[in-house]
Amino acid sequence: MTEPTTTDPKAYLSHLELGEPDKTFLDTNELIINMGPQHPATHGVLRVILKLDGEKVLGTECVIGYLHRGVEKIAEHRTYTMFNPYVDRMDYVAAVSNGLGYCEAVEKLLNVEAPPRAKYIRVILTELNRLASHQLWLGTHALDIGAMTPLFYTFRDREEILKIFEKYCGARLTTHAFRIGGCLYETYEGFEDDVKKFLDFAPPKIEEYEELLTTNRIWLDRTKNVGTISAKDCIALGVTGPVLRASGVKWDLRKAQPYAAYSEFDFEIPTGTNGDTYDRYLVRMEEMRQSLRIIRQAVDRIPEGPIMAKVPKVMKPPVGEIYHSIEAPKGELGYFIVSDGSTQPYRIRVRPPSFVNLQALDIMVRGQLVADVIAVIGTLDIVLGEVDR
Amino acid sequence: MVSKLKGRHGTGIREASSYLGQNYMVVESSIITDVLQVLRDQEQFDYCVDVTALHYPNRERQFDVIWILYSFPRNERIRVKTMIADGETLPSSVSIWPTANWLEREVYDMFGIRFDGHPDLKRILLPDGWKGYPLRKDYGIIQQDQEWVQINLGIESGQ
Amino acid sequence: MQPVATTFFFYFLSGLTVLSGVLVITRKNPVHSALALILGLLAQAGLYLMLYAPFVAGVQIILYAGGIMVLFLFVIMLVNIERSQKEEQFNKQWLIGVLAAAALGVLFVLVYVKGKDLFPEHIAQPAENSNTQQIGVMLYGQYMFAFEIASLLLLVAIIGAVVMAKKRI
Amino acid sequence: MLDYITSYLSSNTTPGQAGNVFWAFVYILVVFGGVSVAVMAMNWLERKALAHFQIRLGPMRVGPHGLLQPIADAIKLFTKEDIVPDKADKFVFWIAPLIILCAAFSVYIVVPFGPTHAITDLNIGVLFMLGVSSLAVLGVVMAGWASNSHYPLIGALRSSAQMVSYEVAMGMAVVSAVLMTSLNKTGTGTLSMIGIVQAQQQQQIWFLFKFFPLGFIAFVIFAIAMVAETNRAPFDLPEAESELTAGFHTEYSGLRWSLFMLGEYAAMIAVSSIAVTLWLGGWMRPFPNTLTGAIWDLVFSLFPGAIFIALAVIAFVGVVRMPKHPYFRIQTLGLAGFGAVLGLIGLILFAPPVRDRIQDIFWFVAKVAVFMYLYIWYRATWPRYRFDQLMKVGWKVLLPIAIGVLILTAILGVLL
Repeated sequence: MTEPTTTDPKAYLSHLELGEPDKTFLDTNELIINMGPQHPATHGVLRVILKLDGEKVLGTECVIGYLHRGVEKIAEHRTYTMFNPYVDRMDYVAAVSNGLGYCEAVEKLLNVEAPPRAKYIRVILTELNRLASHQLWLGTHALDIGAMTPLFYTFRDREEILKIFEKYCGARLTTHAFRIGGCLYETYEGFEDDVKKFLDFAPPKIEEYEELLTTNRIWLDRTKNVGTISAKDCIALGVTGPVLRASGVKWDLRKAQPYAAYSEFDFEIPTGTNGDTYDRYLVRMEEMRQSLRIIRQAVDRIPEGPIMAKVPKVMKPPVGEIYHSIEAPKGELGYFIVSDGSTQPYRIRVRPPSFVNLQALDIMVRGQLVADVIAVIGTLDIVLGEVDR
Repeated sequence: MVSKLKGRHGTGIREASSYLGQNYMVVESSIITDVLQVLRDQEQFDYCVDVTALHYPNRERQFDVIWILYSFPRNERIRVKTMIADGETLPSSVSIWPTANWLEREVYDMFGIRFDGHPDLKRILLPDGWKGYPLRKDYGIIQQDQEWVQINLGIESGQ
Repeated sequence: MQPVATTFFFYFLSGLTVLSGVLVITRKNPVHSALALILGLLAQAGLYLMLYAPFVAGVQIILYAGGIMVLFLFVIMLVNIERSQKEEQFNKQWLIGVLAAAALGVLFVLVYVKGKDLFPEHIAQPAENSNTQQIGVMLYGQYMFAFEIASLLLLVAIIGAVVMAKKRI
Repeated sequence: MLDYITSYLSSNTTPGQAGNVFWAFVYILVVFGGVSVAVMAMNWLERKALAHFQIRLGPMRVGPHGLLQPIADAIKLFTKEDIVPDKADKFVFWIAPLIILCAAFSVYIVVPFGPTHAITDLNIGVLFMLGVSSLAVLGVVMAGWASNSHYPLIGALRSSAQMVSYEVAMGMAVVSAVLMTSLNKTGTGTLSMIGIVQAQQQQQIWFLFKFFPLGFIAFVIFAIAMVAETNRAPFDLPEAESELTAGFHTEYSGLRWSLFMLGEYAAMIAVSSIAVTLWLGGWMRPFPNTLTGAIWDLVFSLFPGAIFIALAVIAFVGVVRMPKHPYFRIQTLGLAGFGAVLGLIGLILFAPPVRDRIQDIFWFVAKVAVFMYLYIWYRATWPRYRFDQLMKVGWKVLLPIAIGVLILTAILGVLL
């Protein structure tokens, strides 16, 4: 095991099987540069070592772990309820869906079923969170490629969603809104009409983003067939979420293995055709609209009733193990929980979508130009809190 | 599907049952790669969701290595588990699913289980010079690689 | 329009050109010598202006200072020059250098003294219509053929450059 | 001495041509002073307009509606420490911004604000302008080289390659405009800027509309090339934050950096004033021949005064809407004073003698202002071109079209 304590990138790139470039008449030597970890365009603390031939990227190596907080180790020393807030800190942009995944996994372990009203509230909040996550993605992605204005539009609209979260559970980003067995807080009395007001407010705003970017000549140049990845590669590399759907695979956990009342709503799964940055952009824009559709159905048909199932104060799930995954905005987010009958889980393994999607960066970027690396990192929509855990 | 596998490998398949509706298989570590290969080719488990490990310190074969697989055509999940002792190595499954590359690197980083045949087995999350494997049960929660912290960060101790 | 203070400008500009010529040779850092060369070229453009040849002055600025010198600087920057800076500037043959300079000096003096009729007596007068028209007429009229040959040569040079630089055409 | 000065007042040529050094110097002071003020105003306008594009307010704190923001920036930049990287090439590091500034400002010698209002009227005006704007590339290259660190060097190489390649397209477009100055086979074309505008006056048509599609296409090519020439908006790759930190002026700080900014804005104003001269009929008022007659002249002459009065009214509306809180008292006073000054200027501009003289300069400046707004608009909407796309547009799209337009203009010029 090599011990390259130096930050010299060449030591890292030993494994990249890059053939010596054919000895050409003008022998331009390769350039190896570090992009990151403090780089304006890497979403968080990601260091990418690029091996360049002039402008073209020959190979990349991602050095991660700068944000590693050892969440899985901590999980082994916390009870199930105490670990709940940690889950929000992983993918801090889509904290609500993290919480949903974890609570449902433990509920499966305890063989407890959340009451229907709690399920509906969970669906509404998760879809709102998906919309907020996609909006943040669009703002920062457009900024990386140079378009400054969408950032302000998307953040203005995201503010509305965060206001609803704040009214509901006091926190805007890492909400810790759900508990094992259902939701802790009953919806505040103006909840339905707030959401309804948002549902009328949002669609024209999404049209605005489309107006700004979809037919923008330079946006097309910068995203059309950049970072293309085929469906076969996606599946082989375990890439999930909008990136997989943009490559043409019509697969969404909300439809394939429905959880938390998703089976009761009808919505389509947008897919792209040739899996390039533009298709991923279109897929995510369409997903925003589908989320709105789900929220509308959920708000109209939200049932009355209790919001918390009967769950023992001190949870001692039976010995056994469970794997439960949900469709987070970035892809398939899975929890593999092993319990040994005590109040503290024996092992919690989190399967983060960003971590696995980032692996595809190398394939998508090879042969592209340096400027495209930024665009591809943006379109992968990775959040380093989730990659490093 | 399990009977077909049992026919091929006889005693290799220790146990195949399901818990809470999720079926899993425990397989002898020596034949793990062909089982995975069969699962991927014949049984269309083309998507390797996750590779992870468990540490039971007081068992003679301490580590459980678990592959969580999913098949798109059959919309079905399965977990394949194998038990190995400390210091034993496992053949890497990167050739079957490229996604296992980073997942196995993380298992190595956290548990110290080596996968031979892995293209680039080195730490992925922890800094390279780090000694010790955190997710092992005997690795205390506040314990830290003091020496690495002193050299690289130049501070007395992390806490 | 009667020119203003031509003598002052003339000596100033020619002095500048000579000075920058010397600088080009003596500077250790090639970038500095390139800049000195640019300064010299601009001073020459000023001299052309004084000879009522604005077109040539303009072209001098665009082509020389703006185009070629930029490429000089490109080349100097891309080729790492640490090696060349360490070498000893003068390689002990200054004696031959001085002799050559003296011989050249003598030649100039002879030309100036002997060939009086070479130089026109009167100070250059401004042409009737603007100088650019004359050049245009001359270039596309009398010397049309030479102009075409020159452009062909340039074309060949461009294609050669492209072939050399591009690895895979 | 005195008659030397007054003698010029009667003559109707530019001071440079009249060989009158004193008035030329006065003109230089006026123009360069004007440009610097314009740069300050442009700085404020850009930040406010960009902000309002992006549904935010822009600088509001320094002075009423951020009006004192440019001054505050200037003071900050002057007082900021001026760091020079240690192994940097001191001399080249010091001279690079100066070259860019000289290149940007010396274009104004040729820019005609009015039939006699230009510092001088070189008969190779356009050629001089092209030559000087190509000098700016040197400044950029030297700045990148002098800060001897990795990213500025790449940024400098990239931006100079971009400027050089767009200069070619720009030159072609300009030549096709110059071709239009000569009437059919009789008149001889001219390179001098004032000559070009006078040609447009004689032919009673802006070159934008001459030989209809050609003039317009040449204008569009020039407009695109000019944006690329000043490294702005969609072509601002060299200072693309996401890839290379900040292009060639990364290592500069304090006063030196402000020189770069001054140079960039001055170059923007210079290049757009060239576009106005060549295609939009320099100081001619719009619709010179269709809306002729005394009443129309009167109406158009009122424009400058009307605009200043309108600004004054806006300022007073701002004053009225200012919150009543004591903290805002100074700001309301400031804004009221500013509004009063604008109103005063507006009234002066209505006075007949001033009105006629200001007419040419106003129309020229108004057209340049339109271009400035375009620059800001581009910056708000367009994402950034990738470097190879940028070069592709430069060489493969703009240049062929420019040459095509040139040939067609030549043919039409001969035939018509």
